[in-house]
Amino acid sequence: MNPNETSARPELSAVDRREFLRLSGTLAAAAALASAGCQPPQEATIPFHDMPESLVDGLGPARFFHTVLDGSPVLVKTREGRPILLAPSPNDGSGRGLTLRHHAALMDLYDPDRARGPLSVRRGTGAPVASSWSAVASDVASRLKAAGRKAVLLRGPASGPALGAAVAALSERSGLREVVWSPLGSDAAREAWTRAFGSGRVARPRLDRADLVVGLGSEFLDRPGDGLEKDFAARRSPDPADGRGMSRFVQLEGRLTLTGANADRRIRVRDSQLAAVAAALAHELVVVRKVGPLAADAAVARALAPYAADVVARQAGVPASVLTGLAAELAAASGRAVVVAGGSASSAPSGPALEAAALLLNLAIGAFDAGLLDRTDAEEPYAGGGAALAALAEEMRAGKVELLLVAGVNPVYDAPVSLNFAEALAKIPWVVSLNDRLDETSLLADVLAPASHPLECWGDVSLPRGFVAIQQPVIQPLFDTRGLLDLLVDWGAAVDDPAAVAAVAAARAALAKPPLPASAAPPPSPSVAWHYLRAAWATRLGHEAGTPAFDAAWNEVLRSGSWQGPAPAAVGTGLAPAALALLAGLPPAPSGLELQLYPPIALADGRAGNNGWLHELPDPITRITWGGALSIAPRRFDEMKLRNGDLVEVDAGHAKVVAPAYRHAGMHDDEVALPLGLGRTACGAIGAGVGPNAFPLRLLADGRVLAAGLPVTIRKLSGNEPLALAQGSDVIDRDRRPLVPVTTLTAYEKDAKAGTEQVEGGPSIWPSHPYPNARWAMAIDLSRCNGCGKCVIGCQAENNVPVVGRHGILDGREMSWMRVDRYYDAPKKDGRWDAEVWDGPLEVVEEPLTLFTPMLCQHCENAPCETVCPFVATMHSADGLNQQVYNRCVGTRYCANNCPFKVRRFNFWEYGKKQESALMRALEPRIKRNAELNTRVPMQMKNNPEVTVRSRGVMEKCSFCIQRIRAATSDATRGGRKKDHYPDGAVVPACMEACPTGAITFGDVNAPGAKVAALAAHPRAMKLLESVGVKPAVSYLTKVRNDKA
Amino acid sequence: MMPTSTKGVLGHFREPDEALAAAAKVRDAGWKHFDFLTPFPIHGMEEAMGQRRSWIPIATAVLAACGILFAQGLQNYVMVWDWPMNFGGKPHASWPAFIPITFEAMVFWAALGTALVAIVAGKRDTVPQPPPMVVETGATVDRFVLWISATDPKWNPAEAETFVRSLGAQGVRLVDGGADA
Amino acid sequence: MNGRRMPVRILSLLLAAGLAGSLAYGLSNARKGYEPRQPILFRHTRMAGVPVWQKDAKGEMVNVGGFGIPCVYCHTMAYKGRHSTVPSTAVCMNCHTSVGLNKEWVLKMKEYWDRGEPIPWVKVHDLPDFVYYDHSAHLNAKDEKGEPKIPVKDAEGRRINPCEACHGKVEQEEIVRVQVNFNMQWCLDCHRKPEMKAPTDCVACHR
Amino acid sequence: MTRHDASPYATVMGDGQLTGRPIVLAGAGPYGGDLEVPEPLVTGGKTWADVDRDICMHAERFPTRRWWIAFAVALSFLGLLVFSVGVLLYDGMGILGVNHPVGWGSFIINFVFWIGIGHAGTLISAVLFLFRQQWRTGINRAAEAMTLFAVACAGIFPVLHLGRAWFAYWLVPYPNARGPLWVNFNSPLAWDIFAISTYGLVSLAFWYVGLLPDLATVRDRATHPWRKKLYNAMSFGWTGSHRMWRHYESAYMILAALATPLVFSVHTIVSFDFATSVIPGWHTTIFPPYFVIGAIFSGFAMVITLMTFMRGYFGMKNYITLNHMEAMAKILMLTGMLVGFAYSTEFFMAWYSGSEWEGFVFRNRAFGPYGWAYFIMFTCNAIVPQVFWWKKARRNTWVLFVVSILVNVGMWFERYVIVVTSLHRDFLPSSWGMYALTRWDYAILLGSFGLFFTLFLLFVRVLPVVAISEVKGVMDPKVARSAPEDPPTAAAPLAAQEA
Repeated sequence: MNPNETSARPELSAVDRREFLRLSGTLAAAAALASAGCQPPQEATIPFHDMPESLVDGLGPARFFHTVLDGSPVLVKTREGRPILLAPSPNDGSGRGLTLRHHAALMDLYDPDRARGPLSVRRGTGAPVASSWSAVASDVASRLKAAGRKAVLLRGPASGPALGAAVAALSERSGLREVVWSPLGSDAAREAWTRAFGSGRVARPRLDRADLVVGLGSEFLDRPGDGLEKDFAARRSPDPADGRGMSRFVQLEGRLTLTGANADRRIRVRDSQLAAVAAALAHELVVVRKVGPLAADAAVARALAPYAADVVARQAGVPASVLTGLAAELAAASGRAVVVAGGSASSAPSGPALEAAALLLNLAIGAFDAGLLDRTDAEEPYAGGGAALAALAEEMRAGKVELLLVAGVNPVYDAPVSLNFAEALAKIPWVVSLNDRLDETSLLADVLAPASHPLECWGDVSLPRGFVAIQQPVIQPLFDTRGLLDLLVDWGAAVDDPAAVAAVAAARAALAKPPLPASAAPPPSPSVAWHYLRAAWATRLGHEAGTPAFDAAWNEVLRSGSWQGPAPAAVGTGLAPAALALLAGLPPAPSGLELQLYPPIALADGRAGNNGWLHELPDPITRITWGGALSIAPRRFDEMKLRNGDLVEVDAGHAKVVAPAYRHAGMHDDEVALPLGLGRTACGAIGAGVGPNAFPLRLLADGRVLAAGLPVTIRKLSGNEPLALAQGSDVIDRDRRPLVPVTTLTAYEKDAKAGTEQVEGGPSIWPSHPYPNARWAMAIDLSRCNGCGKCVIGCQAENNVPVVGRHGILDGREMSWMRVDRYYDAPKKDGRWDAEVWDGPLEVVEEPLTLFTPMLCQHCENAPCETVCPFVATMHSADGLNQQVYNRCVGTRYCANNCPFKVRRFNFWEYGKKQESALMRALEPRIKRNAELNTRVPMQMKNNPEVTVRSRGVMEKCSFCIQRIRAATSDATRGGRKKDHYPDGAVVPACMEACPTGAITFGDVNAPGAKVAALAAHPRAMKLLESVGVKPAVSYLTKVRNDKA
Repeated sequence: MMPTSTKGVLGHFREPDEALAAAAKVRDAGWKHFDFLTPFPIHGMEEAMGQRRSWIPIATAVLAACGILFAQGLQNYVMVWDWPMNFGGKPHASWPAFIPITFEAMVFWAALGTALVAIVAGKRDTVPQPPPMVVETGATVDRFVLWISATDPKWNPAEAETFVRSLGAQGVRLVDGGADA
Repeated sequence: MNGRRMPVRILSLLLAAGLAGSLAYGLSNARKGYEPRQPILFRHTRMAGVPVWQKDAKGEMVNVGGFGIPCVYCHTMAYKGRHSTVPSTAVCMNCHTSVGLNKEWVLKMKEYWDRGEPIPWVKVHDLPDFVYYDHSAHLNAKDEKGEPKIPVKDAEGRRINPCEACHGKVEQEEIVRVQVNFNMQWCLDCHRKPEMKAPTDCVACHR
Repeated sequence: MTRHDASPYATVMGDGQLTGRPIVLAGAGPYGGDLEVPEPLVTGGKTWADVDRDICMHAERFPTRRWWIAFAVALSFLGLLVFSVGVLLYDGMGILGVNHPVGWGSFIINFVFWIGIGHAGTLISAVLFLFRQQWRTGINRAAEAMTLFAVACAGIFPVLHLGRAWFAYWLVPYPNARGPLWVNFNSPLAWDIFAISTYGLVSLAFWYVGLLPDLATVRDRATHPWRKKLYNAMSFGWTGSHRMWRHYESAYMILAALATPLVFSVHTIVSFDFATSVIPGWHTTIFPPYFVIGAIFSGFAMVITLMTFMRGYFGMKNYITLNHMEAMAKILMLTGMLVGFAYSTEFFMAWYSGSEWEGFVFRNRAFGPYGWAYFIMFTCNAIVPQVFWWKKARRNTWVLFVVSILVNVGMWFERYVIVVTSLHRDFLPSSWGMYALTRWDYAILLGSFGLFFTLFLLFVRVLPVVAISEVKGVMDPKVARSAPEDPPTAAAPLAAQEA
């Protein structure tokens, strides 16, 4: 070794004992300190005091109940005695359907802004003061007796036999008069059918039997409560195997509605001209082609004379050839076609004429005889009651009313401005509001006696086809409220109506007795309405109340959801000449612009104005959330050099409204439209002040409330209120972006794979993972999907998805796991569309071809989100699911960026817990609003305990309702069944459950004979973005448009 | 080696070329325990002082290999052996994904290892008795200092001093142990 | 500072760091040994313990051990649902309307019963909220031969209580305490046994 | 006459006399022709002792008023950063501008911006060392320090942009009691952790190894015993012994050899954060070289900014001469043209690939709603540096300063354009959305500059800003040598004996 490089070796004993102890001592102390600090929090586990017998059978914690809400039977899923999800009732025979308000009803039930108990409002002179039920009930009882004829009950249209009987008894005993007011009543149809057949009952169009449906401004998909969307969807499948082939739907309308968007052919006609056009069609059929039984009737010919096709063509701006062509099509399909009206256009001045013309057309093409208009299945549509309300307002002004009971209506908000209802209210000595909160009308009342939410109290409802359903409570009343029936029966007893007196006595007796130990018979409920109902139903069920036979029958009605009564009498056949008179005096169409006021699909009449889910659901057509806009035709919009959100003043003469402008595709150039149900001022913290209130613009003319065909002028104001649009671009150029499989029926019949062409994905260099056992997949049939959005709300309710509010949508922080994309299809063009196709050129949006695509996590097999998550928070499960583990996610958000479908949602804010610090709320006002929308008691009672409520900083997405998949696995384990394959229906995700038309099919694609496997293999099936090579698990079946005239 | 209080002799030069020539002379004269303290490295000084090239590169190669093994070992253990999962349909051992970290670990171990080894080697590989720290050699400013340690087998204080002076060094002085240390 | 002691000091620091790391690893579930005070001193030894017959001072045969009541008598939903449920006071009253009327804790329990209040038990075995454990899936899990995966018989074929696998021998402890560190590692050790064929997908427990 | 005799360096006293062209000595060539001698890298006839005094002066005296003003401004921005981060961690990502679909925003832009700037420092020290570019000695210490501080600034953003930043430690594959649950090594973010930490530590090692001799110099100049003890400990008792220089040289060479590929690999991995995705506009193979050139480009711009700042504010004109600045200007122009070439290549490939997604992304990037950002990026990066074709511009300090600022603005917007335009419009038109920075985004962006300049000013205050030993190595011994101590004795200077 070179002496220059000597090296000395360290002695290991250099570190003495004392130093080693000092070092290790400090480390041990640190570790001990760390462990002591993090003891888990002490939690209580509180059992039952006395477990009710019915809970012991261990069918799983969720309990299901049938009840009825807003006139439609509903299946309610409850956990620990509180409802957490509403779904369509599986065995409902009445043909009713659920609206979006049904699916979102939990937000109304658990609404923190509901009145917590009776209040004496003192007409807004001072702050409302709490009072007690005993004071309120007795006071009203005494005033009832005193007022006699001068007492009026103003209530909404929905009622049932028991409620009707109670009110009848009251009015008979105390002279109380009843006035029914419905802001969305359809009087035109009633008037036309009453004149034609003597009874106001309208027969139900059987869209499932019709080969051709012609809509005259019809909105049966926009108002799904009637249940027609299920029938319509039954005939939209192009596969012959599914029944009698695909129906064809032609719609004539002024505004692009959800119904019109699903039409195979759409003709733009102004609302006021629609009646004339319908009459022209009738003229063409009856007078010119002599089709149908009416051809020989001279009176009909005389009534239709002025509506020759060419005359109306010039007047309405619709080419005569279109009218004659459509008439020819109707003639060819007579006996197999039906004409449907009853949309917003029917609330125009020419509404009754339109309905009469539709009636004539149906008679001409023999729709009644062919059973396409079911004579036995006819219902009386809600009466508008415009005349009755006007009369009441006069009486109130004249001082003839001493006591007014308001139940479930809000005339101060939604009555036409000409009635000036608020001023009339001031003239009544005593006003009692039974609404559920201090809304616009209750603020001007003396006493607010809040009625319970329908899910909290007893009652019954008469349904179509002779069905009657019992409305049973699925939760104890959250606040100090009483059921409407309870109140009426109490007051009935006060005016000693024998049935009411008996019910009250029985209820008081039930309270006195000690609670019985759990036994088979239902314990007597302290609710007066329960006893009254059982007495009323005793006659109906044919057993004596209280006998075991009656109890069994009563329980069976509660279990099955409804009771089948005798079918109502058929509607008459002979056409009375009075209907023809409607066609005579057709009011002239307004020369300039006309306004249509329509009930938006989610909020309808605005009763659910404080419902976060409904405000946040993007309108299926306009995609606007949190507010409404004045829809203007694209051509007029561009001529006025407007931009979305520019403020425009709508002047209808008797009232003015300022609203942001919206470029509404498919709108007739001379028509503008405003949604109703918005602009609530006193509905609660969530919905107050959202959107313009269009109700005052409505006119009252000869007893009917006119909401369409109103002459208006619009004027651009300065300023812009940005629209909270939930969608980036509206137009899609399917040549370059084949993202929606669409084709026509003729193309489909030639080539079953038509419409699914896209750029092929290359081969994968990696071998794919094996999925030997169950593998979950979904198929969505775009022909059946009509874009209603119920799946979106069903998913939000099941998976505790927070509400982000208007600021959330504008900031691009929407949280809904599912969205229904609405595209306008840019037609094929020889030279390709260049860049500005995304701005919606006129030739695309004037006559739009609308496409709907429910978009959710595709659970791709080669998921790009899984490769980029560094924290192992998302990966693929053995059964083909893209797992998202909330407690492992740290929030890099790379997975959301890398998802080609952009379906991942990030919790930018803390939606689960309220943040206390006032300083931070001052720095960021959005935090206060988030808390207002999500974390106020009792809103969180709606949460599903089987799904984690995510904290901030965590990514979330559709999990294919993993909680239901795991529940099915546990059931299989408990049942000892093998878990390698699951039969169809073992797992039904919330979206599939909510979908009214069965467009969504989910299941184990590896199971033998699985429906989803058949659909995925169907030539119509297409998986999106094949060129990106992600291999999604969701396949979309082509939307087929029936172009066979 | 007789115990003497003097530790060695110091002398400095003003230019690097002078220092190079002097180093050759000292090496040829047979001195072993000598060292040159310079403000900056002088090219060719190793041969002039009779030392071999530095062994650091070999250490670097070994460290680089360790880095590669560590990275591949870690990644394959985690992704293939301990808990293989299905990330985006890729095989468990998607080797292209392992390359970046393998390269980074190789650079990490090689670079930091080399720096540590260089410092430790530099500290251990000194002349048996380096000039006492408090002696103001000026080597870090502008002088090229020659230091011959008393531990050298040929050590004779007078002879060493005259030899260094004969090389033309400036400021030549004997450095005693206690006194003016 | 003499250069030789530097490497040794680094060595001892590394050793100490390793010690701290393993300590933290072991203590990662601070739940083990958690023994909260319950509102009523319910002794599983007395209720579910093995009977022990002895002569008392007066020569009568007295059972000083337990009554051998099976777990599912009180924890009814263990085989039926996700939660094994703590019994309602009514279950206690099944016997205590007529038995043990002089015992202090029985009287305390009856106070709750008379006041109509449920007994506020303190949760002992408590997995984090983001873990969705399912008792019935574990207790009903059968392998291909139909034998329950959680052993009900020990090596010699004597019946053992399947609940022991996770909760330990509760009937031999005066006060219920957590005898297993319920961390993910412990669950996975069982799930990963090949013969178990148990899911190791994340959504099996987290959703 | 040999090279050293009539030293031309003695005559060049300052920037004014520097021409940027070598000095021509007529007839001094080996065969009687002209001899071209490169202009001195240190002007002002400095000796080695002068070098020590000039450079260590800032570390030894109480800081000047100018320094305090600069430090106060930097500290205030740092305070803004700390406050904004406090609000961010309390309230959550909601206060920033990121949304669906643009999940990444200003934080990732800042991260790539700062890590890009960081790369030039190491590159200057490593690549120019390997290329024997001696002019690097004036600027390499400050540039490496800039690297460390830029990496420090870059390092905070990957943690801050996490939704639950307090679980960031899960990214390190440490043994745990969850199975154990490790890390997904398919993800580029997992590579990032290794890349950024390796890059930070290797740059630190490279910088510290270079600093050892200078710390010894400062120690020897120190008067206060504690200061002497501190700097002695920091320099591991560096004596300048050539046995130590031997290993030092070898280690420095190896570190330079490793740092060069490290620079390229780290920014390649940072570009993999985008390139391994399926997003059109990100998923292109040009990203690694494109990002590395961008990094060198923005790094040199920041070095020029700092050097003009150092020359003027700290009087380092003699050590960082105009020739240094001109050399950097040339590199800036070269990389500027390369970046411009990369932009045009991207457009060509978008057209050539025929893929609808790519074609749309680039048309939308240039003419869509974020066209303004693309315009700023293109002009600042590709057009502004072309001013350096003129020598007057390359040697004008103000032009250099303004161009370097514009280039860094351009590079920030390049990352803005890359991140935002590809996310805001991709496959499904329904999920398109817009992105804008909020006040907290701006606060934290400015705050990161505060952090950078605070660290840099502290570095200037505490440590020698120019590599003293390396500068001495490139000075002409004839000019720089120390005064003779002994009177010229009989032993004439060596040269005489030789002859």
